[in-house]
Amino acid sequence: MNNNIIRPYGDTLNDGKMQLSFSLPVSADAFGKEAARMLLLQMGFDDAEITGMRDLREGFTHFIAYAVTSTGVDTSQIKVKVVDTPVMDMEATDAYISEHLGRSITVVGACIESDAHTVGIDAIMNMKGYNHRYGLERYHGFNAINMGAQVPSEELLARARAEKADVILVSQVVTQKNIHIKNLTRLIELAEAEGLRDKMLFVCGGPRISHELAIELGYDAGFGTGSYATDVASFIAITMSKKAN
Amino acid sequence: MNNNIIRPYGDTLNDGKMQLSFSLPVSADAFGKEAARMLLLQMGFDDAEITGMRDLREGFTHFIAYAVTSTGVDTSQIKVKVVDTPVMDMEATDAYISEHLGRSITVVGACIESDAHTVGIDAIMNMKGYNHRYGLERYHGFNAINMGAQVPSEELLARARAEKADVILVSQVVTQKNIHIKNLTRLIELAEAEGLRDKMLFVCGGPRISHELAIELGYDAGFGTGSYATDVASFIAITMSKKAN
Amino acid sequence: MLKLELNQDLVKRSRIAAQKITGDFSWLFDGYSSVAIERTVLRLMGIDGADEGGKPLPNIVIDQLTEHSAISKGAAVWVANAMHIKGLSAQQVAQQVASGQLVLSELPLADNADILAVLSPLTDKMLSHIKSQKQKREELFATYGERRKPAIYVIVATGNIYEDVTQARAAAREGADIIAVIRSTAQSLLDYVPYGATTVGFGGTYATQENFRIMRAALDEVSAEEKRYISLTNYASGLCMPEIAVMGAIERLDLMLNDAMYGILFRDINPKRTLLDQYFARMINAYAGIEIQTGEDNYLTTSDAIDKAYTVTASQLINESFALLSGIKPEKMGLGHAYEIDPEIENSFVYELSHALLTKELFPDAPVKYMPPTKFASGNIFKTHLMDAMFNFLGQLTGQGVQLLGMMTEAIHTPHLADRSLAIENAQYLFKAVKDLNASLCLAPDSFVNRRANEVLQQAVDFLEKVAEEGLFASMAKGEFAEIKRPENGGKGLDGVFMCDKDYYNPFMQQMKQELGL
Amino acid sequence: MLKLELNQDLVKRSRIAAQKITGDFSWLFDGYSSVAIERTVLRLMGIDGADEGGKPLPNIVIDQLTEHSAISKGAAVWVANAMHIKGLSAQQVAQQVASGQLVLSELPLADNADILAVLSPLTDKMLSHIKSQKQKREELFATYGERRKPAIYVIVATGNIYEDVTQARAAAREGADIIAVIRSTAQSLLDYVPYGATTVGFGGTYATQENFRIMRAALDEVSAEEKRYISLTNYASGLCMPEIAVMGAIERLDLMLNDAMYGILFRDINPKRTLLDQYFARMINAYAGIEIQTGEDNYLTTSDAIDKAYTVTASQLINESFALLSGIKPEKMGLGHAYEIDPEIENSFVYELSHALLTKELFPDAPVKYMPPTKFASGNIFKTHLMDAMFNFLGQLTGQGVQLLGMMTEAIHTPHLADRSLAIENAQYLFKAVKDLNASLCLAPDSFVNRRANEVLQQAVDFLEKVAEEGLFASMAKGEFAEIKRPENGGKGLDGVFMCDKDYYNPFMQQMKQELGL
Ligand code: B12
Ligand code: B12
Ligand SMILES: Cc1ncc(COP(=O)(O)O)c(C=O)c1O
Ligand SMILES: Cc1ncc(COP(=O)(O)O)c(C=O)c1O
Repeated sequence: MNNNIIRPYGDTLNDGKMQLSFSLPVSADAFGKEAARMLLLQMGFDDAEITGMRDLREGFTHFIAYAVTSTGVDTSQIKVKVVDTPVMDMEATDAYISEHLGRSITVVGACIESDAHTVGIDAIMNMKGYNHRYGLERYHGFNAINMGAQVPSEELLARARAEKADVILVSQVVTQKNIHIKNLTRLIELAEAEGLRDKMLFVCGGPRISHELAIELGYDAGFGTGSYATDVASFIAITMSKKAN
Repeated sequence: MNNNIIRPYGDTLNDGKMQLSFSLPVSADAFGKEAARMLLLQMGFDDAEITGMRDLREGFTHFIAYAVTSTGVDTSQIKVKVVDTPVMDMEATDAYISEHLGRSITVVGACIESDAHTVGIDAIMNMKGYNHRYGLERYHGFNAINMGAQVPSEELLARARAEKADVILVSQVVTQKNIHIKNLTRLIELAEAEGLRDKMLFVCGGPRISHELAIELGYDAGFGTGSYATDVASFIAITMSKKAN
Repeated sequence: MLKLELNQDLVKRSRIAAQKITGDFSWLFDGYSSVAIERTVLRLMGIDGADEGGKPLPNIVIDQLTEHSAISKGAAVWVANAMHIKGLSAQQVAQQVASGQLVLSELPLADNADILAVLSPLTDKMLSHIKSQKQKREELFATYGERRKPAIYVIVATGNIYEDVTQARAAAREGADIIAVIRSTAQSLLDYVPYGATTVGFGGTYATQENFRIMRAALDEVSAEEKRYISLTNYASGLCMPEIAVMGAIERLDLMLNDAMYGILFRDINPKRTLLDQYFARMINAYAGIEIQTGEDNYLTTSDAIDKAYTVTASQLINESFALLSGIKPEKMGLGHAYEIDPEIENSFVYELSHALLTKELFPDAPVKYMPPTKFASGNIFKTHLMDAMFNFLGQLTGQGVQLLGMMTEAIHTPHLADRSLAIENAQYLFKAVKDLNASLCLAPDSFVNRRANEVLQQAVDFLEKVAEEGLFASMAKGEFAEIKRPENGGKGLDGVFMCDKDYYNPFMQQMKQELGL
Repeated sequence: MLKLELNQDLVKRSRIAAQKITGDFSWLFDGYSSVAIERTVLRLMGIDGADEGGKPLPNIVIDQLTEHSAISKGAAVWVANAMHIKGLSAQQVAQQVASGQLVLSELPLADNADILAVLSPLTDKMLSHIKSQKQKREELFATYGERRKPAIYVIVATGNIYEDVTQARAAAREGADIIAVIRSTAQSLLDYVPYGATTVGFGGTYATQENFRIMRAALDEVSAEEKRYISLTNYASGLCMPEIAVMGAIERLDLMLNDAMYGILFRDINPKRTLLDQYFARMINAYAGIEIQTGEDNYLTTSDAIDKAYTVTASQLINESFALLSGIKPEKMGLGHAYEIDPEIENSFVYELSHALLTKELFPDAPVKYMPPTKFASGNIFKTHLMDAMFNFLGQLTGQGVQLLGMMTEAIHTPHLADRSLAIENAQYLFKAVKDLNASLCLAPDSFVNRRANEVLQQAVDFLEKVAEEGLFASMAKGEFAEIKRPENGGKGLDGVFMCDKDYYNPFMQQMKQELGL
């Protein structure tokens, strides 16, 4: 057996135990329970046990189950795309910028389109920051312009152009029906059409954004849950310096 | 599309949404998260989102995820084996027995082998019963002998033979490492060896027992969570009468 | 019984300050109207529908009057005038305006008496429909029994009204008392009410009259089957506050999210527009017997729930005072409060007990609208489920009016069917487990809970007295509310506010005021 | 502060009745011994190991003495005699017995003084080892700080001691204070202690000295890294009560599940055997500074937690009284109580608050062992998680000593790694959230909580007084405990009880009694 293959763990290594819950349009009885069990077996689970069954009414039933998967993941095959610039604190980043760039970096940020969840981008940009890390506004090395909520992509790009921005920061929190993907894609396409894409760094963030997804969508970086201004500022400072030199 | 195919339901019919949680022997970081996501993708899920990640220490991490399955179940293919005798109340069962059999039925019950969980079988057999349904001891039509906990299979069969029992009731609650399967199988094999199998009804029960499993193991019926004496008594009365006639 | 000893002097001062703040606005309420108010009047007269491009007839009519600088007499007069002259129904008049056949202000104005003769029966007709809806609701509650307390309130938010119906019916059967149909993102900012049924919305369906009707019918059916009256709620908020209120009154919604200042602070809608609109919207709610619910939770989703606890209290007092001016009785004021304390701090439950008791005791008759943890909900559904349990515990213990159930997937997606069901199970278990706990308890002398409540009240009073002195608009302009600056003449929708002519006439407002004793 | 007003007269009567019940047994404690006690003596003398068939040397030696009707002098005398005569160590003597080379009772008995000269240093050696383990524990607590209250207690139950170690280490790092290694089904009924490490058990690993050692070493490592002393516990219960107690004392276990009546009622072990064994087992625990934990939860897993609440109180009082006779201090008496109330009944939490306060106040110094909901745990893990939260809430609110965390998968399987982690998260959140809630509260005058506690106490007193009058054995024979009849001479293990000769000698019991001041 390949030593790198790992499987879920309940109480014995690689026992494959997983917990599931889901609803089906079936009745809450032996028939429904069997349907739920069959579904799990068809999905490839072994030893599927329906431990809970709750009548949701209107023809639906909720099932709680434990089952065993024989699928394993080969850890040697996992490639994670992560922002791999080292993280510096505010003072270090400011020092780095003045040393390597010798000028301040202009950043324009917004929650685009219908999204009004500003807490995330504020956490990165606003003076007061988040969890004891100040935001970009407090850095000497940054000129931070936060356009706030529900900014149309066109307006964001126009402002970035006007301010001669070095970086654009976009936040997307609402993800229902993958609206964040649509919005982020549209912004990049507009930027390309306007010839702005290569003049600036494009950085996005939000609870369902990963660096990997960001790269896929054509951004330079993506920041998810639990990111801090320090992460973003370090990334920008280092990436800009590399580009400049 | 086959109208009988159903899939899990989140908030749109057949959207395939499922909730999962599981642990992996990986670190609680971007690498571990990606391993968890890959596992789900390899299992055939789409849109796998790791929403929660908890460091379990000692090299393990717990993941909470939502994902989409495209597997569907064809409800027209589902066959449930259920005890299908109608359920009568105590008075009706007693009347039925005296009418159709004209004698009382002797039942010997026990929690076999290492299992000491008597509450389940007591619920079925003891005078006071369970949830406002009296147990078999209170029926006129039954002569109920409850041998209690941790009864070796041999002793149960010996007693059944001695009492000229019509029915054997077995309870199995502990299921770790499938010990219930082993115990139930052994009992039936002993009964066959002793030529008792066809002289009596063999009925088993417990929270992880289904009628289907019971049949598979060679029993006449199986009763799971939430069974009552009324279910068991009706099944026995009707099945015995049919056999007798 | 758990009972705070609130400093009664502070309680008095808080109310005096709030009254001073809201009492300052008779110049606005008596001298101004808005396009939203006029569209509301048209709807009350029976105008509904939209043109082919989807533009609602009420908007078309009001836009014409605005264009012709005729709006300051009020839309009722012009439409009644046209009806009188042309012998048409209000709807027909609107259709002719829409088709370009008719310019209202070009018709000669008839005698006052003739116009009144048209308006009077129209007013009676619609107001008696609204009254009959109110009566129907009261009858149904009388037949099926009162709402439980706290009532179980859950949201549906699929973005498709028909899918919403499935989810709402299931929830009602499982024990929900109130169904809130979440509306599509940022409807607040639309200066019209969309027309028809919604099947594709983001994070919700639009508040439209058709959606209201579809859901009301579904819930009436379930009510009859379950022998429990299932209430329906939506948002009368944003640039169409009174219009949506009227749609709700017509379709027998039972509660309405309706905050006096939400639009200003959280949607950057012009302050004058907002206050004016809320004045009439609330009058409609009062008249229709609809319970309003205010949005104090919004202060805590962005700010710290302990540091800024007083902003909730202050807002509640202002909301109460504005509501009284519109004729809303305390029993219909669902003032807002939210359980948004960081679960990582020590004694989070104890702080929240204090805050919840404060709200309850400052507003003993209000069916307080108690909001669940959202900010600290995380992708760990098991933990979130526990936080929701603590919230349900406190809702029952402190006797809140309406419990907006938290969902364990709050940080992940709008609720799936099973999420909502588990939330109901959570509430039902907790409500039952601690049912009469309050009766066995009292507060220890000089308890932290009591001290904390008085501290928050003191901060609220200090804040309100400062605002009372400066004036509400000035304070908002300085950013003293929710840390956002909102100048009196900034924000969206100011151009929809106009000063009324001496002969401005709004028959509905007049009649309602009279009946409400205002 | 939440404080009951218990009827002090009832409190006094309850203790008098319990003392009468347990005081009746000096004939047994002073005049009898058992094979388990004698095997314990051998272990204390340093005998360990098993023959090739797995039969432990202590059993082999005692069986030989029993066979030769020599046991009534006590095993110590015979083994010391052989050591003296043959110049062997105790272990060598046992090995010779095992190999059939030596029949102890065939050797001529040496002078008392010679035998004492052998036993005295042996006694000192082992008792000072046990004392040094006690001291080490005390030092570690002094260095790392006291255990939190309630302490976080979790079980590991994989059936494989090495897998248990992984799970225990993880739990300790996440915040567990006490690790309980659940033992394989029905070890109670084995009249010997298995030897060596367990890798295949059902529902747990055997309580063996090797398993104790492996786990203690693992936890000592984690303790040092986490700078928190992680306690270890197992079961000193069943037919080997004192033997396991001694193994625990030697390997520095910190708590032991050890109930005076569990074996009789729930395992059908002979009453005399059980009481006798528990007397010595507890003396060892007392001497080793090990906290005992009693099994009152067992009354509620089968009977109704409200109707039979008094059986818990009665058992606690009897357990306390027996423990005092063995020299256990109240601070080391983890009397048991369990949250087993049906979640479907109204005010389940309020009832439980009352019961939990009753336990706490009747035994203010006891580190009460508080058991989670198990009976009403179901395959719905989300609901079970909530019930566990209510349990954790009450544990903190009423200041219980040890919180045996409930697992959301209680009704499904022995805990998976993540189940345990979520249970710890649950407890940590609740403990923090309601940390100082108690200080803010008091009981309302004439509260239900207070009335209910006194009602339970009254029922317990009535019951105990009846038992005191009838005698404990007579009551058990009549089925008055746990609704099961247990005749004095019925049950397993009676043949292992014997009357002592006048010259019976147990050097360890004598020395411990002296040091414990008994
Ligand atoms: C607070 C909140 C609100 C507030 C927002 C206030 C404000 N000014 O932001 C209010 C009440 C207004 C609101 C309204 C709505 N909300 Co809301 N809201 C939330 C809530 C509770 C918390 C979000 C939050 O502030 N998180 C804290 C911040 C710090 O975390 P974050 O956003 O992830 O940001 C971090 C990272 O992601 C990253 N990051 C984020 N952005 C960026 C950008 C860059 C450039 C970088 C580098 C990093 C970065 O760094 C941040 C710091 O670590 C969530 C539920 C939850 N608990 O998550 C729902 C939630 C996000 N809301 C939701 C919805 C549906 C709505 C509404 C549409 C509901 C409605 N129909 O009315 C409305 C409309 C809002 C709109 N138009 O977008 C849904 C979204 C569902 C989905 N997945 O699509 C959620 C998940 C709730 C739910 N379960 O239904 N909401
Ligand atoms: C009560 C209980 C005990 C009590 C048992 C008291 C007694 N006299 O029965 C005590 C404390 C002694 C106990 C001990 C142990 N228990 Co236990 N116990 C439970 C508990 C909490 C409840 C079981 C119960 O009574 N259910 C209520 C009854 C009414 O339901 P039921 O058994 O399903 O019976 C119904 C149906 O199944 C059916 N039925 C059952 N039997 C039969 C038979 C027939 C013929 C028919 C027709 C129907 C029928 O009808 C009944 C009525 O509807 C469960 C956890 C849980 N909440 O389920 C753990 C549980 C069963 N125990 C468990 C374990 C591991 C043990 C121990 C081994 C632990 C240990 N190492 O010490 C010991 C050893 C016991 C042994 N030798 O078997 C595990 C089993 C894990 C597994 N799946 O393998 C569980 C699931 C807990 C856990 N999560 O670890 N336990
Ligand atoms: C008072 C009030 N109105 C309206 C809304 C939401 O509607 P919109 O997104 O249209 O502003 C909220 C949401 O929190 C609210 O609290
Ligand atoms: C006091 C006591 N001893 C022992 C046990 C379990 O061990 P066994 O299965 O060996 O009786 C329990 C279980 O509940 C108990 O409470």
